[in-house]
Amino acid sequence: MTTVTNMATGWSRQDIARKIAADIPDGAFVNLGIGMPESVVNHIPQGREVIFHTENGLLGMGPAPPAGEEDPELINAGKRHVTAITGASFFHHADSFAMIRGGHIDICVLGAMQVSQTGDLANWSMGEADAAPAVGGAMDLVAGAKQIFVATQHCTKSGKPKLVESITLPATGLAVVSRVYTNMAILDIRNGAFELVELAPDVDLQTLQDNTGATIIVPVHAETGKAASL
Amino acid sequence: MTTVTNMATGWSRQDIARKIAADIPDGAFVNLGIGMPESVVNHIPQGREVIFHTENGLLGMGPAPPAGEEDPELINAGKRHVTAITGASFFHHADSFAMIRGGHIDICVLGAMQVSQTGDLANWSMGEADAAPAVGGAMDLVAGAKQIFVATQHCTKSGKPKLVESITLPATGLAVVSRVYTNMAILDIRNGAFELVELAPDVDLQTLQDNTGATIIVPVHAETGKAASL
Amino acid sequence: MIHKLYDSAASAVADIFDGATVLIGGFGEAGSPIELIHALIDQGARELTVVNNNTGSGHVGLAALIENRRVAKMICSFPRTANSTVFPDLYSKNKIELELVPQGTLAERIRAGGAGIPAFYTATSVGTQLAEGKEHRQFNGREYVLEHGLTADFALIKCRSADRLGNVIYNKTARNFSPVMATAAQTTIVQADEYVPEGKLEPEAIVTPAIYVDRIVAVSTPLQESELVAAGVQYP
Amino acid sequence: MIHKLYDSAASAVADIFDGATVLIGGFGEAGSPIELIHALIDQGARELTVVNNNTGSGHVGLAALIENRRVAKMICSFPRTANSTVFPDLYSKNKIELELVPQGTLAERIRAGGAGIPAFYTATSVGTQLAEGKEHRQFNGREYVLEHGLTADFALIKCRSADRLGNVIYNKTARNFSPVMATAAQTTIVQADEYVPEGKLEPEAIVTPAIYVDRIVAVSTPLQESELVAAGVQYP
Repeated sequence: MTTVTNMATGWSRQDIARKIAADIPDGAFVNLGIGMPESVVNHIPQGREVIFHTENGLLGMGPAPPAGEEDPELINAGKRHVTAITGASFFHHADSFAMIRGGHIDICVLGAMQVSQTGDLANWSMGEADAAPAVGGAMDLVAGAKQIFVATQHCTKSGKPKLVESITLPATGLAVVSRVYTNMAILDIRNGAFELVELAPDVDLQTLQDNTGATIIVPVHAETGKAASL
Repeated sequence: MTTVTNMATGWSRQDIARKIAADIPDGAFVNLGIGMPESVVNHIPQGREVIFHTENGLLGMGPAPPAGEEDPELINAGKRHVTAITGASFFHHADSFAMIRGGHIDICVLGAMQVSQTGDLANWSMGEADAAPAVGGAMDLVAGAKQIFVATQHCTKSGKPKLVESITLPATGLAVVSRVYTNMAILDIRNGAFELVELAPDVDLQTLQDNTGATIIVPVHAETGKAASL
Repeated sequence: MIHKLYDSAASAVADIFDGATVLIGGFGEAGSPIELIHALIDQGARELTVVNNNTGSGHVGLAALIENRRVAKMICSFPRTANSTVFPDLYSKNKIELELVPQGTLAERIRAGGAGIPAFYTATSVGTQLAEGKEHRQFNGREYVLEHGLTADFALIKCRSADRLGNVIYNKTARNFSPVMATAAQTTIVQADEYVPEGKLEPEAIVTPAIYVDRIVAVSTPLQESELVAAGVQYP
Repeated sequence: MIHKLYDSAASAVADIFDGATVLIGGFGEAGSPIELIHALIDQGARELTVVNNNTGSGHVGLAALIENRRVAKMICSFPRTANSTVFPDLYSKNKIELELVPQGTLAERIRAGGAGIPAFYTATSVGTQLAEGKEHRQFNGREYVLEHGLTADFALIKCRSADRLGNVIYNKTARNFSPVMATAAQTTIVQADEYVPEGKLEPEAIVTPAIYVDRIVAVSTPLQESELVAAGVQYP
């Protein structure tokens, strides 16, 4: 953990969104968290049909409307203006979270402050005593969606690892994350460890390990690009 | 309890329905049980607007359709063909029973096998061991509606009292009935006793008491018609 | 591309297995998916647990499924209705199991199952035989019983219209249990009076969103149970 | 004759009392009944407990109700949104109470309150600070927490159309919490973009049936919160 790596290292935010989108199967029902996950909607491969759910009561969320066509009563969970695709449906909040809590959402992509090697997620509170805490739907999503993907920069703005042995910030849920997409790598949470799936092209394993607060397992099949040797 | 009274004694079924209808206030939301209660719908006084709920998913149930205009997908809880009034709404079973369980139905009118002086109701099972028991929505209705009215013949077909000190048949609910309408009288359940509200014109108090399995209280304000003295 | 349309009721129910729990929509004949039930009879799965408000009528549909001895257990609120003799006969001979559930509790248990709620408290049935053996608890001085969410392997449902994505609307009181059942099954199979392209159904008026529907069979002129019963039809 | 139409927002909210619990619909500005909230500010009731997903924006609507010190306690899932400074400031000074509830648990607690369910179990928040002190219980090997139904004295709701009987439909994602809130209040007060005769709304598409609505106020061109915030408006 000696090298502080520039946040620009490896994949861009759009690259990460593209990597996530590529892993979402045809016909999946997907919820996208606020922030980096939101851009996944723009990268679904041609010919693949993915239906986006937003927890404020819309199944079949489409992209942002053209400027001037915003409808203040058609927004997503991040309160941004969106559109509804042909075949969309509207429903109330209890029905919307019944979809989530009942295990009907195939994949939810969330941002993270910290992820542990056992899949614990912290993404709702910095633990500051006097700031009003805010949780939104994150705890419902991690408890209910079939699979939780995390999309995040590999390190904090000050260069600290977000992927750690144990989270130190307040938990959103325990053992809930199955895969993490960062600017440096894609990692599965498996058997209580971060297991490398794919390394960003200009990142080597040592740099990845140095910027991670837990030991990374490298299975033989991992796509480690040009700089595979640790 | 010496006199066995003919079931034709006192009010007719239509008289009973009319008496109940007269007690339903303007604007009330009302659920009618299967059997005698169903005819209440035909006796709402002119100018009074009462909205009928049927637990299979319709608020704004209207009367039976003319012959030949029955719709097999528009029925009531008794599976009889009905109509929908202007301003009706359809919803699913869980939403329908949320209306009931949540205390939103003002009055529910049910039939009875037995009613106790403390308001216990038995109307779902004769307690026979080999017959398949059937409960329907009765237990939900007695637990949820704001007020339970009972509409019943005063005695069973064999002349036994249905109004008793304690029910001997399996309970539908305990302390749930507030008022009983029979061919012989209207009685409130109050302070653990049947309290006379109105006596049918050709029934005297002694006959009423003889056909009732519990002591009847006669308050000074009761409408006891011509034969008021006990 | 999402494609949920099956070419026949037979292919849509082909993988229902022996011992499966099957939610069947309908309140009496209103909303009963009779073509799917008949396909299930043809298919032959046995030892089923079936959840429906009733037990069918005459010798067609659900009553025929029971009569053909495919059902080990019924979970329902009212197993005796007009022209229903099949279930009562088997029950009196101790040849079929019954779990009797108050109608509203049944609907709410299915809704809870679909919504990821393992258990909830209700005042319904307190003080009755149907609450015996159940956990009781007071909230704000009133007594309640604990009831458990109900989920299933399959749901068989009839609707008015289904679109390509799986959005569904119903017809009048034929809606009844079907929307909650659609949420509570691993695999929800819908027979639709009409199959329509997406966009045909008003987004504000969709009752069952596409996420809950796995398979669609178009049955444009469904059999009417009461007519079959009146005609004395016996299936198969 | 059923008549639920009030001639003004002021008359519709006149009896909201000090210390009342008030459910306020809306998710951000979408579905926020801003005219009813402003009437409530004018009316003057204090020490309110308010339930809303957020805490308002700028210095109008819910934020203005809070800024005018009418709210003793907020029950919500996300008290910090864009342009929301009023609540965070009061909170940091310990001048307002907060009950933070996960968004889905909040919606389900309100739905339970309206449906007569005093408590239910959910997996949401297990293993987190928000589950501390709550009853835990396992079902089928998974851990859940007990959550309680939430009811209120009043609900303030915005909708697209309301008919004379009180049937209501909403507009797109402005629906959000309003349908469940309408079920959970002693008195539900609706502001409608349009008031229509009964029969105008399609019976299959009504979202909130008439039984849940007590009072209607027609507000044909409601204020738009984001426009007021952008213009720096402060209410009153």
